[in-house]
Amino acid sequence: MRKKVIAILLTVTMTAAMLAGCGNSGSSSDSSTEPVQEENTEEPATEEDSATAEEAETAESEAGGGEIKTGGTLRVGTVQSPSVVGFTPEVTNNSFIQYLRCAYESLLYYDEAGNIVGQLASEWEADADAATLTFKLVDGVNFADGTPFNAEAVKWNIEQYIETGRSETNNIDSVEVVDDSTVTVKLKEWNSSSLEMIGFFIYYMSPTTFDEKGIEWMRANSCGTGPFVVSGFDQGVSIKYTKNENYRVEGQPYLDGIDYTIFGDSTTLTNALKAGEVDVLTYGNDCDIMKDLEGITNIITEKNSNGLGVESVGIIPSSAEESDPFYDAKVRQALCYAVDWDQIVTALSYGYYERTNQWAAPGAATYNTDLKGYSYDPEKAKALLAEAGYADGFDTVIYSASTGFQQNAATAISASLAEVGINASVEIIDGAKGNDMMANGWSGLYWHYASVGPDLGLYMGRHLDVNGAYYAKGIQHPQDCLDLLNEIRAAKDETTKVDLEWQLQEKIYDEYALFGMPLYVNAPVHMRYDYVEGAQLAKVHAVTWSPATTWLNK
Amino acid sequence: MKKEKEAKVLTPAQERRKQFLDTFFATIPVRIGFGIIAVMIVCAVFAPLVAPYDPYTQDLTNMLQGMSGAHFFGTDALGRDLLSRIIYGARASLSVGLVSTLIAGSVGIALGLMAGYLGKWIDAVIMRVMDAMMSIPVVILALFIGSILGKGLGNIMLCIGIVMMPGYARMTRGQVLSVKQLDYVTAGKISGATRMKNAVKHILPNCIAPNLVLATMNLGTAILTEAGLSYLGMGINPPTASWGAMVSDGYRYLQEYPHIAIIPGIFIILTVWAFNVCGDALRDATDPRLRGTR
Amino acid sequence: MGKYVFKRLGQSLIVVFIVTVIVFGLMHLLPGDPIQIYLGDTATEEQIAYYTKQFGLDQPLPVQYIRWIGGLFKGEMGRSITYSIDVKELLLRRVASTLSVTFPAFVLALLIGICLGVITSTHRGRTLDSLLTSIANVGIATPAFWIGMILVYIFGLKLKWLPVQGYVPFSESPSDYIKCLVMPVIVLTLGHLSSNTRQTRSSMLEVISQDYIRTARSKGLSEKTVVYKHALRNALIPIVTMMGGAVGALLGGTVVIENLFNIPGVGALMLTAIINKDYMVVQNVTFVIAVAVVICNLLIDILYGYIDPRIRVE
Amino acid sequence: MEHLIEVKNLHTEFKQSKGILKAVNGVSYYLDPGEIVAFVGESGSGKSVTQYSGVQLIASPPGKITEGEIWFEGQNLLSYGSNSEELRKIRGGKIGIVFQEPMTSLNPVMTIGNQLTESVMLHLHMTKAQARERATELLKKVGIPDPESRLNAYPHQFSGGMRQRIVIAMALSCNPKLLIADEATTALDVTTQAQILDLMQDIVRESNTAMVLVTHNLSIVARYAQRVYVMYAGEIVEHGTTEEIFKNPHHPYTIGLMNAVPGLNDQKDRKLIPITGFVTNLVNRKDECAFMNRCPYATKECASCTTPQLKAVPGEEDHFAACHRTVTKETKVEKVFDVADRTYVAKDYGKMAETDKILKVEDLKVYFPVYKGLMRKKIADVKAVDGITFDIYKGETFGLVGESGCGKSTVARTILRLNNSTGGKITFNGTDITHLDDVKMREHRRNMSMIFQDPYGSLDPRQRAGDIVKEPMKNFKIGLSEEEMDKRVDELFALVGLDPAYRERVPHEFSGGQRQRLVIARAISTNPSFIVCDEAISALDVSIQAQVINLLEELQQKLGLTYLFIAHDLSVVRHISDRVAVMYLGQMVEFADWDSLYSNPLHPYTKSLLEAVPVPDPFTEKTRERQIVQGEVPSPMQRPAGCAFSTRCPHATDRCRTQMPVLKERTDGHKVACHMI
Repeated sequence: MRKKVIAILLTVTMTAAMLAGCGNSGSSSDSSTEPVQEENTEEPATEEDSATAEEAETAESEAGGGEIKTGGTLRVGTVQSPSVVGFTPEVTNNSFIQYLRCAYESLLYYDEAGNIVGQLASEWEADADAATLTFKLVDGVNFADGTPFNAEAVKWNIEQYIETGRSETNNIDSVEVVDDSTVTVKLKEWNSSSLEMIGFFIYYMSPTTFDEKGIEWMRANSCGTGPFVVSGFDQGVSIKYTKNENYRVEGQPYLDGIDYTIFGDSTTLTNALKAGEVDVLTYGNDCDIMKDLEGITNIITEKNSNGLGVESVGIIPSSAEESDPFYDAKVRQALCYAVDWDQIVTALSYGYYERTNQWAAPGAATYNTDLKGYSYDPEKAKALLAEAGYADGFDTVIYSASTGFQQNAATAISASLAEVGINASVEIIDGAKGNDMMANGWSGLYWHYASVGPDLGLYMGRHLDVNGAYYAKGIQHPQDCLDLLNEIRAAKDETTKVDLEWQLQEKIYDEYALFGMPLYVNAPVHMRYDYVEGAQLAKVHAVTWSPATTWLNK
Repeated sequence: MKKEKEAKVLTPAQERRKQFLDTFFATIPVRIGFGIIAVMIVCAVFAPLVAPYDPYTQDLTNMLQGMSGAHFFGTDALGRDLLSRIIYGARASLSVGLVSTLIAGSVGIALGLMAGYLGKWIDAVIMRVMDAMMSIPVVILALFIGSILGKGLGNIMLCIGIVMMPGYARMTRGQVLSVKQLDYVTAGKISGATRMKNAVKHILPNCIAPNLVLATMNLGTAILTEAGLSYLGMGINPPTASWGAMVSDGYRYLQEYPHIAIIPGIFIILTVWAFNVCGDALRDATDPRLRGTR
Repeated sequence: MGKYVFKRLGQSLIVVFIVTVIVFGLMHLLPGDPIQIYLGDTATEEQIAYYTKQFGLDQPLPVQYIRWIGGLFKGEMGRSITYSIDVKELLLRRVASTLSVTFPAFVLALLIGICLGVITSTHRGRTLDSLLTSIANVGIATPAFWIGMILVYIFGLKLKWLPVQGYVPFSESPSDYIKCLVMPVIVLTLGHLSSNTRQTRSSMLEVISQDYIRTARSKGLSEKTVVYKHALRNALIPIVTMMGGAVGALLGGTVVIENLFNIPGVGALMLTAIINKDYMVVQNVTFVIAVAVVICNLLIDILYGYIDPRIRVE
Repeated sequence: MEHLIEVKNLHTEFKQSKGILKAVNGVSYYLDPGEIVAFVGESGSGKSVTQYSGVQLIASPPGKITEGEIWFEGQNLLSYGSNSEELRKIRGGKIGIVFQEPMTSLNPVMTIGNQLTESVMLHLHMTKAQARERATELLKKVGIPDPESRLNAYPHQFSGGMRQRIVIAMALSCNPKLLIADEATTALDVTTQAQILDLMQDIVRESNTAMVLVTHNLSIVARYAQRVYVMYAGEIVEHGTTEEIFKNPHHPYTIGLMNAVPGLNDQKDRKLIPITGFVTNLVNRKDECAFMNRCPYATKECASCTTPQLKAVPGEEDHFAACHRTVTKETKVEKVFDVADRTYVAKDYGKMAETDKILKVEDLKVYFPVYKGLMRKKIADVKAVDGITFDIYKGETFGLVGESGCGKSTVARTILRLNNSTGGKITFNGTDITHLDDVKMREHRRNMSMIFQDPYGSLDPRQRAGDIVKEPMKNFKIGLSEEEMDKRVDELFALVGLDPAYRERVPHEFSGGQRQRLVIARAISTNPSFIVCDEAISALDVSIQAQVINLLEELQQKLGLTYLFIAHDLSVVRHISDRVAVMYLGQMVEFADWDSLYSNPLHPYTKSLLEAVPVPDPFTEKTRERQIVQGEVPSPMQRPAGCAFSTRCPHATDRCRTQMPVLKERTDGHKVACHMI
């Protein structure tokens, strides 16, 4: 069971790393236009925009049926084990945002449709030419220690992020306080996703408490503007929150407290949920958990629908070294023909995983519908192998985490590859080895995690660039693909950008099969009992929920 | 069992063997136990012939099937036949048990002999090292060594072997110390045997019996330790079938498909119980004091 | 008696020293660099160098060893890499839950084991003896996690009598504390109960065949007095020595139990530390467990010396 | 007149894997109050099982009392269950038992006070205080010095003799009517044995308790018993008063026993006539005379009849024998077992030259250091052997006698270089072997070998008999080829009276006597000139002992061997040795040829030893005036200052207590270490 945990940690850290990295501008110049969704960034968001965000939340919960009951403690079970809960700059892994949002809040947030709305900032203005971002703060907001949340505090917090070298803030040149409730951020160079990075991924601590109590205390406690305050943190065991009395919204949070229990073993976690010992289970995006909970009517699975924080998972061959059989594109294509991918994915995930044959997820704008893809054709695979000089096959390895699905899929894939002469032995690895291979390359087949998100060009860059952070050292970097990528980055308007992204995907998948065979879309999934209302798990963003509006209807 | 043998005179050696076997097979549990071990060995050695299906072929169409005519014990999460996997699992478990016991036995007995026979500071050093190894709990030491050597059948065998070594060393040392006092060892010295010959010819043969008993018991404990390691994720790499791995994989499906986890567990219990019972019987059969007073 | 205790104390110290050497040696054979693992893939060269230096892992091995031993004497155990707090504090938090599983299991396994052992030895050969002995044999052969799974399935999920997992400190709510520990203690006790029974039975049989038992019977004492007063008191001596071995086995057993029942104990800590290659935690936790076992064995030997007058009275 | 206890037709059987062992086969006997009756027989004769069946102390699963009645004070004991209230009142309350092995008869973890008061409180319903008082009184009665303080002591703080006294006190604690002493003194030294037996005789006579003496030693029977039951193979073969039995034995087995036992008062050249063969297997035994296969008087009729019953001996009331024929000592022997007659040629030591000496031991010292305290500094030396000087001539049998702890075995092991000597010189065949290293010593080992006491421990259980005897030849590579060696092994088997067909057997398939013959065969396989016999015959039954003694003597004459014969049984040493030395606490106190030592002992210790040893003749025993030496052998750690025997010697003067006497020669060759003479 222990290995189950490593696997989940592995997949989730991948997700988080992707997201965290998305704001990180690669070395290449970054003149891409704003991402598609932010149409309305030009005119200043009015006061009522941010207000609507709050009302939307409360309205939606009312509709949840019956009059809101306050009080009680929400019991949440999860496998994510943070080492720091309070000192926000050090919370790098995005799967820990679920903890941050209990005690802290960000300037901007999203609505259900995925559009950016205000939270601590009532208005914001992004000036591409001057490469500045100006935020108008909501007034009358205090930290948990009673001190006011003002521009000074925002400036101090952003500087903390810069100091710890966080990727989200390395594009910031300087931060100025215009007046008590207005802050302007000067960027080094304009990058459309910087707004999202600063607005969503920075969480604000109370400077006074930090100066008073110091960093050691702050790591294990919290003092923010969020609905709750950390009351007890036993790393690897439990995190306990209690109500923040002077929360800015009257009457909220409805709950008295939240008890996070950290599980070492995912089957024990699902058992705990089934036995009613936990009310909510976060990051259950493992088909085995979903299968386990199948048929239990009063447990509802929440999944993200607007594509934010979703990733696609596939099998990527190593193609960097000459000596590696997969160096030859024909062999990589043979790999794609040799296996009946549909059957494996649908069977082993009990139908929970949605198939995809390219980087983007189905339904997203960048999803190239007329991509040829590969059908199951072992004869063609053998022919391609013979052409490439591997008539009698070769030996290789499939590295896999130990989750039920990945381990079974790896075993199934190796069985089908054997029919075409590729004998691939399965080797189970732990999280540490996975990180190491992703960063420094590997030889053989390994699982490929690609963050889909809105801006495909930006995320694919993380892999395609010669010194990209993920998988770059394990694969080739064909020049024509790199040229296309730069065009995408420089594309002025949306339609040309999407068209270029389609061409890139055709070249990478149909022609080079550079990223091997993508298999399924893996979106973070959270489970809750029906009596847990207003939690909005993964509604707005795959990794967030709304602790303030959660209440227990029992 | 008791065919009427005509009273032909047996040679002394046959007589002794018959007497040994009578004492060994005296009670019913031992016969059952011996039967189980025999069956397991047959499964392990002739797995390909005995198993109805190939344990590794996956049939994704009928995954997680219950017990049925085609698949006696049903199928697992990848549609592989559980009965065949259990038969091949016997091969993995018995080989782990056997090889690790051989490793532990040979090194352990050698150390015990040296400690017992050469005595004084060699004895103190060896025994203290053995005490130290014994004070680190078996599971933790196995995890440690397992993560150094890495997973895989060979490494698991070596790892369990190292962990069980102190038991043999201690047992042999005690035995050597008591045998060393006996007159036939002094007689050996008087009739001209050198120290080495005395040790090998007189002392060692008389220390083997209790070690044999410990070895039989250890075959059982080795299988249990391997199962434990598989459960903790340190066991044998898939797709090799090992009972421990099958139980820990089956835990997730315990509610709807309990057979996947429960049946391999039962096989572990049967085999380990068989080894323990035979170990007890062996001790009674080789213990001269109890001979004949069943 | 004094000489005996002193000799045993000396031996224990040497054993502890050898344990430190074994643990330290094994530690540095573990593959993978923990710092690189902790910082993750985005770490730059300087960051890795900085942390390596901070944890003192760049020093030559003997220096690291001496600094570790030095630290031990002063009670510091260094900082955990993944948990970013002192190992000692981490351990203190986890010891309570491990003890609340192992101690009751140790006592239960011992008491029930001795009773069953005495019963089976006094009814040697009769049905009760063969029945209980075969149960004991099956008990030893059962893998702890297998029986644990089944108990969780039956009592946790199906009947919902007992919580499926978790550990609630006694201070918070005694009833939950007990409810959480029922199943883990049962599973841990079962394994050792059987080995205790077998050992008590064989040591009782050994004692009953001695001459002084025949003398006791010749004095006209009732069979009960002969067995419980004369035989059991002599049989206790080998049973006490057997208890030493049980301590190590129990602490080992917790690794499996705590993982299955999600109890935040020393065993679970040990397992995560080994997987994450957290040098400091693995090194110090193994050392603490080994020292605990050595101390228990020492106490048990002294108790053994106390019970046996042949040692107590020179 | 109502007997104290009457046993009628008692049958006790033991279920074994091969069949039913009839340990007691229809035994009837009676006892009157205040009477001392002896049950004599060799091991396996069922003499102990008979007594234990009375109080049902038999282990129930294998053993079972199938038939018979035991009337005791008007109640049949067999009608009660073994754990029943009534029988438990009798066991310990009315019948007390003293067992053979003092070292293991007391519970090691309970104080002797508790073990004593336990039965007193149970049977005499005394309070704890009264019981402790009674216990102190009992201990004083059995001769334990300052009993009050010793009540809280543990068994391991007492010597063997003291522990046996405690067991006796325990047995007598509830004023039993009957005391059973099962081989009570076999494990003790000669002087302690005499003290214990006299003690029991006085107590029994004083309290009018009946006593059963179960023993294999005819001399003890002669000295203490009034009536005798002789048992063989689970049956009583002869029963009568001690005088009648010794004067006119009527059963061949009794006669055979008498002939086989050496006595202090018999002639030197008296021939020990052993009872050849071995006890028949008692499992599934047939209904016939069990002694037939070993009986020199057996005739064809004996084979056809059933088991002989006890019938009265004509002319002597209540003297019964179970034999189809009326046989006496004078009756002609039917089968003569080829036992060569024995002539004794006294050795004339005057003429012996220096070269005839095979072994010279000069001032041999063996000290074992004793460490104490933290720094393990040496505080004292245990002087196991403290300055021994003697020579052994070729072809001689040199007897070495002394009680346990006197150092006789240490001398033997040091001569064979099995442990190192602290001082002195050992010359063997003219070369000084005191400090030879192992390799050089090995050449000399060819000419010396050893016979051990315990036949079961001296043979490697895993080796076949043939290989055991062959091993010395192989080790010393005496240049014989494989076939020659096998031929030699057959020769040796025949020489020691073993059937060569037994070569393939394993030691545990031989009886005690056969195993000792195998040990002898191994000892002489490289025809050494010097053999050390360390208590070689003391673990054997009397009849088998005689066989081994005769064998040793034959081999000595045939092969010209020299023996160093070590034993604590003075009569056997007298029979076999030419010269005898007596040792006490590591020193040689007296040394002379056998005749002058036994007929004219000079040293007080030798005198008290000879007086303590009973003689297998009731008449001489009655007339002998003897004085039992008091006290125990002091522990070697606290050696008395002057003469070691001064603490116990009746004639000890101040000079004895301060100055160590030196071995001085009195009459020719008779040396003694004592100031008084």
